[in-house]
Amino acid sequence: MSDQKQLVLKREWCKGCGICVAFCPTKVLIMDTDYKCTIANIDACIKCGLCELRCPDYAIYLKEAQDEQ
Amino acid sequence: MSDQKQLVLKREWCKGCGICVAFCPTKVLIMDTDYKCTIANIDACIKCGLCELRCPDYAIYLKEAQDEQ
Amino acid sequence: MKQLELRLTGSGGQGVIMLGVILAEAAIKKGHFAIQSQSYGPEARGGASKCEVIIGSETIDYPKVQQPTLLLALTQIAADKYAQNLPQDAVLIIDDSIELINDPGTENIYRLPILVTARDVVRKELTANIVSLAAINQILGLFSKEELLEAVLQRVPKGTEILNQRAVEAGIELVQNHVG
Amino acid sequence: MKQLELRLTGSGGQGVIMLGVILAEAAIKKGHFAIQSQSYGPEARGGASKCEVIIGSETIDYPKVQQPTLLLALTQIAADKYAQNLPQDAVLIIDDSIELINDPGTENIYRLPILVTARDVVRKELTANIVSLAAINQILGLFSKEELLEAVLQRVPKGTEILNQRAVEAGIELVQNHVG
Amino acid sequence: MEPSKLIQEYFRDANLPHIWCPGCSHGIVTRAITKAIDELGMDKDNTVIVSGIGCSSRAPGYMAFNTVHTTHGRAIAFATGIKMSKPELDVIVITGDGDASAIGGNHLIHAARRNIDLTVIVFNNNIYGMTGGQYSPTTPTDAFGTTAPYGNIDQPFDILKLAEGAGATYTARGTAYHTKQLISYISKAIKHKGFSIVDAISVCPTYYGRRNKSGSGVQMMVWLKDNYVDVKVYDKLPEEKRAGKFVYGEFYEQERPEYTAEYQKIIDRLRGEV
Amino acid sequence: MEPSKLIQEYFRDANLPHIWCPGCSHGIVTRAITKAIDELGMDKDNTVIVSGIGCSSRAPGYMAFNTVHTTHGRAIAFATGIKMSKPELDVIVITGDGDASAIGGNHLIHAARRNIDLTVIVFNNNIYGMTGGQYSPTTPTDAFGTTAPYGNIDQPFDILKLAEGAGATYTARGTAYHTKQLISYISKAIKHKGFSIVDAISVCPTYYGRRNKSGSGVQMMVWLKDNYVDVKVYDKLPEEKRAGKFVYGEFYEQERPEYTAEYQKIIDRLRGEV
Amino acid sequence: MSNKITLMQGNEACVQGALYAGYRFYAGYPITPSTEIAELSATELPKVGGKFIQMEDEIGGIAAAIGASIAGTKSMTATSGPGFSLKQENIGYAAMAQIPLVIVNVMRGGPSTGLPTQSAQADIMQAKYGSHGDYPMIALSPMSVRETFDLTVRCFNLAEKYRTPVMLMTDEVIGHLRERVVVPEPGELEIINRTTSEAGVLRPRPYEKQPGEIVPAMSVFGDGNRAHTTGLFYNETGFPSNSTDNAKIMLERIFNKVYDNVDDIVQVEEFELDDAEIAFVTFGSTSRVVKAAVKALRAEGIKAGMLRAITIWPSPEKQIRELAQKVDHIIVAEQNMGQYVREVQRIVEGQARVQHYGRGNGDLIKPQELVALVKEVEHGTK
Amino acid sequence: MSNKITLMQGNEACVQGALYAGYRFYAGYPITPSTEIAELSATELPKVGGKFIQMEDEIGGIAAAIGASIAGTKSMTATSGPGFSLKQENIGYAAMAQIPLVIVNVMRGGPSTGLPTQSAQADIMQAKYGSHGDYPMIALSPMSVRETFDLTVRCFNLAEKYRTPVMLMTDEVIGHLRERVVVPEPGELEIINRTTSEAGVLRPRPYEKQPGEIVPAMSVFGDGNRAHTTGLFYNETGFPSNSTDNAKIMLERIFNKVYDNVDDIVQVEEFELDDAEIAFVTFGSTSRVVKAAVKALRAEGIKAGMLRAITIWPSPEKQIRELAQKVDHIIVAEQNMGQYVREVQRIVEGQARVQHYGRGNGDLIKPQELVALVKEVEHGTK
Ligand SMILES: Cc1ncc(C[n+]2csc(CCOP(=O)(O)OP(=O)(O)O)c2C)c(N)n1
Ligand SMILES: Cc1ncc(C[n+]2csc(CCOP(=O)(O)OP(=O)(O)O)c2C)c(N)n1
Ligand code: SF4
Ligand code: SF4
Ligand code: SF4
Ligand code: SF4
Ligand code: SF4
Ligand code: SF4
Ligand SMILES: [Mg+2]
Ligand SMILES: [Mg+2]
Repeated sequence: MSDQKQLVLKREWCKGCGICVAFCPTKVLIMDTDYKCTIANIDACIKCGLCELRCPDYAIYLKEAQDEQ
Repeated sequence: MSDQKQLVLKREWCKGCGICVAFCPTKVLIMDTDYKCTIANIDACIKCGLCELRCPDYAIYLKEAQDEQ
Repeated sequence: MKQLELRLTGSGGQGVIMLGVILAEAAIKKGHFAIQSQSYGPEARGGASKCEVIIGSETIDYPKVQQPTLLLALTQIAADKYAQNLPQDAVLIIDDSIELINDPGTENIYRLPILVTARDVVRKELTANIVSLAAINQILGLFSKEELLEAVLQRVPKGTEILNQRAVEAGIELVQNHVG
Repeated sequence: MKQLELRLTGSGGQGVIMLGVILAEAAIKKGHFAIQSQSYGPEARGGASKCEVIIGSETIDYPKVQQPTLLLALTQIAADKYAQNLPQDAVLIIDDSIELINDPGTENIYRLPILVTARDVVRKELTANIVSLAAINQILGLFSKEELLEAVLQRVPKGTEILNQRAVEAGIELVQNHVG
Repeated sequence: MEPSKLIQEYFRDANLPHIWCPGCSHGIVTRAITKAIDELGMDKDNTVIVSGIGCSSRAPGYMAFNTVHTTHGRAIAFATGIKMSKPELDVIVITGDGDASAIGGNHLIHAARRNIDLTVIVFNNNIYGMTGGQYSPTTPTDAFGTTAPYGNIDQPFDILKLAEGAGATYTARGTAYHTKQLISYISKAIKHKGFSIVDAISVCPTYYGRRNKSGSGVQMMVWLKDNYVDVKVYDKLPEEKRAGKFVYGEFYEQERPEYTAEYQKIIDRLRGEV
Repeated sequence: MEPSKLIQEYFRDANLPHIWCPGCSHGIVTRAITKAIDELGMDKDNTVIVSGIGCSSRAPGYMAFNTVHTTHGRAIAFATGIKMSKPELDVIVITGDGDASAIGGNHLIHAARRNIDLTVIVFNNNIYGMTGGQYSPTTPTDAFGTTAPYGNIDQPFDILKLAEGAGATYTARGTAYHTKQLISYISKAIKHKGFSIVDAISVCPTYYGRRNKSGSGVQMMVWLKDNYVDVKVYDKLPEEKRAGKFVYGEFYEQERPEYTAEYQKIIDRLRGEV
Repeated sequence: MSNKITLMQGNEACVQGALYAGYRFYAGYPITPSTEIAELSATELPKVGGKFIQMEDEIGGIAAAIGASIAGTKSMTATSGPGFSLKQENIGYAAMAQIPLVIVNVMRGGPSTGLPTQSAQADIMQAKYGSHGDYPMIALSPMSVRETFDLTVRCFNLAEKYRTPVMLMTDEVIGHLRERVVVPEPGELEIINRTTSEAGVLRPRPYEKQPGEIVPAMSVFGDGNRAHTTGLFYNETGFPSNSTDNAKIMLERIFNKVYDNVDDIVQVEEFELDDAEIAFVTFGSTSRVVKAAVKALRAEGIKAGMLRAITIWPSPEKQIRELAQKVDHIIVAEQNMGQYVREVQRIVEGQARVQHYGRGNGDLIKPQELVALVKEVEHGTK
Repeated sequence: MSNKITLMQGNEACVQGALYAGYRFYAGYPITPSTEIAELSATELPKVGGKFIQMEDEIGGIAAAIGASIAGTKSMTATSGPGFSLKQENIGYAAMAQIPLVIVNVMRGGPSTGLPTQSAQADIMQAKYGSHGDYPMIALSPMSVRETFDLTVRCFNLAEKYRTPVMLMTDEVIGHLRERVVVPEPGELEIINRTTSEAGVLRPRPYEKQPGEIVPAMSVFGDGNRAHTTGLFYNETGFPSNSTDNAKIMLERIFNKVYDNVDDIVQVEEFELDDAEIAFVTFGSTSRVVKAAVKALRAEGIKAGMLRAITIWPSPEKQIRELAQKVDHIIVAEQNMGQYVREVQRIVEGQARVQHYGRGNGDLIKPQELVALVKEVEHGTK
């Protein structure tokens, strides 16, 4: 299932707090020079959803495959 | 000591609730026909002070002997 | 009908307010205009309680009694406070336990044993208001006995009908026996 | 002295209010009249922050900037909001990261690398306000460098004196190096 | 006939007899407070009595101290200002169940939280007496009030649990019947440094009694006698004997920094620094 | 880029991004509420979100339910009226530590006492965020606030103890860091019939963080992670390991007659009698 | 069908009127002399499926009442002086958020705890100005028990029609007076209910007035409208706006819905004004005193008359201005130290002499006092 | 000694003025835009042995402040709109019980939560009428930071002198403005302290005015005076009285102590009025706008002037009446929908045209608007 999920960053909503970066268990995310979140290492993503759970700004989330249709 | 005390009724303050009468351990007090407290049996008084303690209107109390001076 | 202004006074628990309400209701039933008001106050607690009724054939504007047609006083405190400066022709009804310390201003005085009657004749102290009611009606001739009874029974608690009927009878008698 | 009206804008944490306060204090020290005000608002949270300073030789009546002598904008959002309809001769200072999307109304524009200078030259981003202050002073010629420094040092936290001195120098240089 | 020495000393006897109804136990509790004060040998000039509005809150008018009759529910807040401004004063709050726990509930819990050295005596008659018998936050479930004509569906506060949950450091309950114990709790509460509260169970024969067919003042006092047990006794009672019983006694006592003393430390620190 | 399904479904995304500061965890808690609602499969049309005033109380404006932004401290009282008038609605109150326990303290304890079926989520950041960082009733002793420049001398409320002392029938605490647990507590609180409260520990990096040198939002979240332990774990910890620890978890749960249901019984009784 | 005639108390008439108007929710906190309104509501509401709740204080009372109204139920709260002061913040909320609500103030002697069992009319200016900021207020004041009934119905009607809080400003005299009342039959008085949004429709701009609407239709909780309510300045979406331009529009809206409709809202009674040479302006219970005085004066051939403000806010400006053209002297009789007189003075702009008569000590003015006063005025001594 | 000159914020000046006046107790609850007054008080009071307490709400704030004043400490509480509404009940208490107290309202955009960070002057009528019942109110309004300092001192002086609550009605513009201030030296401004009862003396009639007293001396807690304070009507003993005769006397006393001393209390500024043909009446921050406008008009030869109410309550009736004799047209400029204008209209009694200019949306009036308005008036278009 979780393979079907896709990590999405809605960058315009990101306020650059760094929470997702700090708590991503597999260091998928980094802060870029604009102080916003960037997906740096998607392959490491285990689709745990912790970033979505704790992003205060709803700027990062896992999209279900069926959402795509 | 307690012999020196004197039971005093300040009748004009008595509102006739009957509390002193009800809880006097030795039945010293009665309600009269005007629905006010009356000292009916002073000899039975053991100067326990319960009437004073519970009279809501401060109408009955034990006066110390030295108060008399 | 000239406007009647009644002031009914006593102490907190004596039911003078109920008395006034019954009077006003009887008057309305008869097609009159009537209003009733009372004095509220923490001092009503234990102190004097006052109820006013005004009855007339037209709308009643000013809501307070100014020139009492009748004053009822059931307690000494109430009498001390209200039984003075009454209009010359006012009816003054006082319980016979009361001593008038002020000049009431009227000589039309009914000194009636209302409280004793309630206690000893009707055998229920709380009916002093109904005894008074009947006496007032008897003196002022406002309602027929039936009208009065109807108004009383509409207000008093169920189960007390006979008691209150007795109180009405007793009140009537008090006035009939009264020697002015 | 003609009344000077300065509007200083940026984002919440950039210290434009402190900038305004220091300017106003320097002016007062010099015997001028000066007032400072700022826009409050929940929207200041994250959004644009605005500080206004008016300096003159007489009492200042109207407390808000109407015809800015100078506008400083440190962020894009601030520039978008305030860098328009300026008086023809107004000074406009913007950080060089900003793109002007509106017609500012003036051509007297200083596009200065303030933020980068604070970060890379002074090595403390938070000094952008002091860099700006020095630049403003350099352009308007309000105070001597000593006067300015005195005003700055009176306000900044202890231990940051040297840092802020560097910021002042950097700000002056920015203008000196500026090619209009 | 002159009144007793206690009354002469601690009451404004020119204002007596008081306004309370026959059989109202507010008078008993008021006397209990002065008795505790007398036993503690407190200075009247340094004692402040603050009340809100209600039958109970009429008490200060009769008491020969520095007295303040404030607005409904605000006694504790006024008292907080008095105590802050002059911590050397002993400040006692007299309040009703409505005054303290309905409209005044917020001030109660916050004063408890701060542990400011006030002594609050709640004249708890489980009803709004002064306004004629509406149910209060301490009216038992199913009891009647003029605004609970079909029986009260509210669950009552245990004022002491509430105060404890908020941070009070001394809590006790006495009753108008168990007067001696009441006096001793009040005495301990006054001595306690910090926020103390005594839930003083009082009876209102006029409104609570009449509506709930609890009878006269005497009958209500008998009810207190029969239904309240000392918490120490209660704790030892077998489960089946506890049913329907109410408890009086001391419930909670703790030492914690007192508010005005903590504030004084700030002042001293700042002044030391100068 | 479109927002997530959850956001699209339960948020008024036209009003997003929200007003909260970078790193403010109010956004995390708000999402947690919608997540619980989603998991419970609740009907948006039958769900009401009521708030007072504060940063936290801005949440309803972003949430796609029946929403009411009331006056400071009064959310629970408004919610009481809403629930009484339409008991079939699910009413959730979003409030801050100041809104709920300072100015709103009285409504909180009385709603708890009545056991009315409201779910109160306190966004507890231990500070008045909206007005710029004054200490609140949950600010720890010795912490700084703009009105506690020398360190706070107040002792903080444990909001759950307070609510329990007042009569609440479900209490739990979660944190913005322990988000999954928080969601499950909110979910249980909503399902609970009666007054439920969740103390949701949130962080305010802008005011609390800055004043108390607690660092950024990330650092404050790390602090939550390191210092909060599950009450079940805590209870098993040896005394020395408990020091300085804070607890999250479920604290109290009880069945008691619910207020609007009890009221309905009166109506039914009266109507039956007619 | 013949109407029922009964002896009814003022406070009772308020409750009966409210029930007649479809009232289904009461929240409040007891206070003399308004308490009977709570007590009777507690008794009567559940009989009709309505709800009563005694809140922890007056603030909770009005808050819960507003909440119930937002959810869709006709609500009322009643109080007296001190409680009225406490409710002020949320009165402003209801005005701002445009929530229908009836607030009853049975006035008593003040300031502060004052004389709780005496009557007064000293909260008249507070009714209009008691909350912070600019907002319009509608307030009615009855002079009799029957009128208490009628005006309570009218309060509900105006509240619903204009989406705004409306006050019934009565006093201890009327609240506690028992009087002969001819009870209106169902259908006899008009009942207005709020216009509500279509069920199931999520409006993007729920505060946008649709053609023909006096105020935008209200959303109903549970009906699928899911709107937002706030006490911040909001725009037509219902969401907060910091724009001062929007604030200007909004303020004008909440003012205009009242002031554009003064003719609908303002109600007065004119008594013996046709040929009057001296006139009283008054309201509420004092009107009874004035009426008695006017009758007495007329009996003596003195041409006195009375203009009674039934709607006290917005004030009957037009009627008072006309009156000032007609008479030389206006006496504003009220049970206070001089409140409504200031409004009358303002309106009259010197076109007639305006004088206050009254006091705030709880002692009802007597007709003879007014008769004597008029005679003094006639003789030029006052 | 030369005075210190500094850049000071309005809210800071309030605190500094209060400290100058001997203020030693603050209790309140934070609210924008008044919060700096609390914050600075928290910082400064303990330095001088005073106390600050943040209460649970605004009601607790004013209650604690009154309590401290009763006990003998000069006290202040500050707030804005919503909090001002909540304090109303206890403002009436302080007036009734005759307790000195300074209440600061830094006005913001309303009604309700409104526009919390914008400025307004829409609580002006509420200052006078916000609490129930009849009571007099003294309220001052500063137009600058230095004047905030001075008027705060004056508020304390008036409060102590007349044993009454006094309000400082400032607003967000002045409260948050930083301005050049010449700080008064100690001794430069007059400080008035309450007259207190002799220590150790139990007065049987503590509310009986002694010869030469404006108000009866206050008792001090701990000094052996042991008096009683209540919000009920009380007689000279301080104990409650139900007598309406007594209530009349008492009400007159609390009114007369203010109204018999209007000349002492009322303070105005006249600017360019000598030969003015058109005049503004204004107060507080709007005065700065008006002043700028008057200067601009004068520069164009138009004879405009300004009467500024520094004391807004009691209103400067005499000065306004005189003004109405002098000019044909009065424009009342205020940041609201029309409040003080009603008071001016009332006083003017048609002797001059009175017009309102302002709005309540938080958007400061600009001098040009007033200039344009005057020109229109001059040309007869308005
Ligand atoms: C603000 C305000 N609300 C309501 C009242 C009316 N009121 C006076 S006392 C009281 C309740 C008193 O109950 P309690 O505190 O239990 O005292 P008791 O009379 O029972 O001793 C109420 C509701 C008031 N005076 N002020
Ligand atoms: C009656 C009233 N008093 C004060 C305020 C000012 N005020 C607004 S929000 C707030 C405190 C908010 O703190 P909290 O509830 O903890 O929410 P947070 O902002 O921290 O999320 C205060 C004091 C107000 N709006 N209304
Ligand atoms: S889903 Fe988990 S692993 Fe993937 S980026 Fe988010 S936190 Fe990291
Ligand atoms: S948590 Fe959200 S707002 Fe914060 S950095 Fe990550 S994506 Fe951006
Ligand atoms: S002192 Fe004791 S024994 Fe004597 S009368 Fe009183 S209660 Fe009875
Ligand atoms: S207890 Fe007191 S008031 Fe009651 S009957 Fe005895 S003496 Fe009288
Ligand atoms: S009403 Fe009740 S509480 Fe009040 S005095 Fe009477 S008995 Fe006591
Ligand atoms: S001020 Fe604090 S609580 Fe408010 S949005 Fe910012 S971080 Fe969050
Ligand atoms: Mg009680
Ligand atoms: Mg908070």
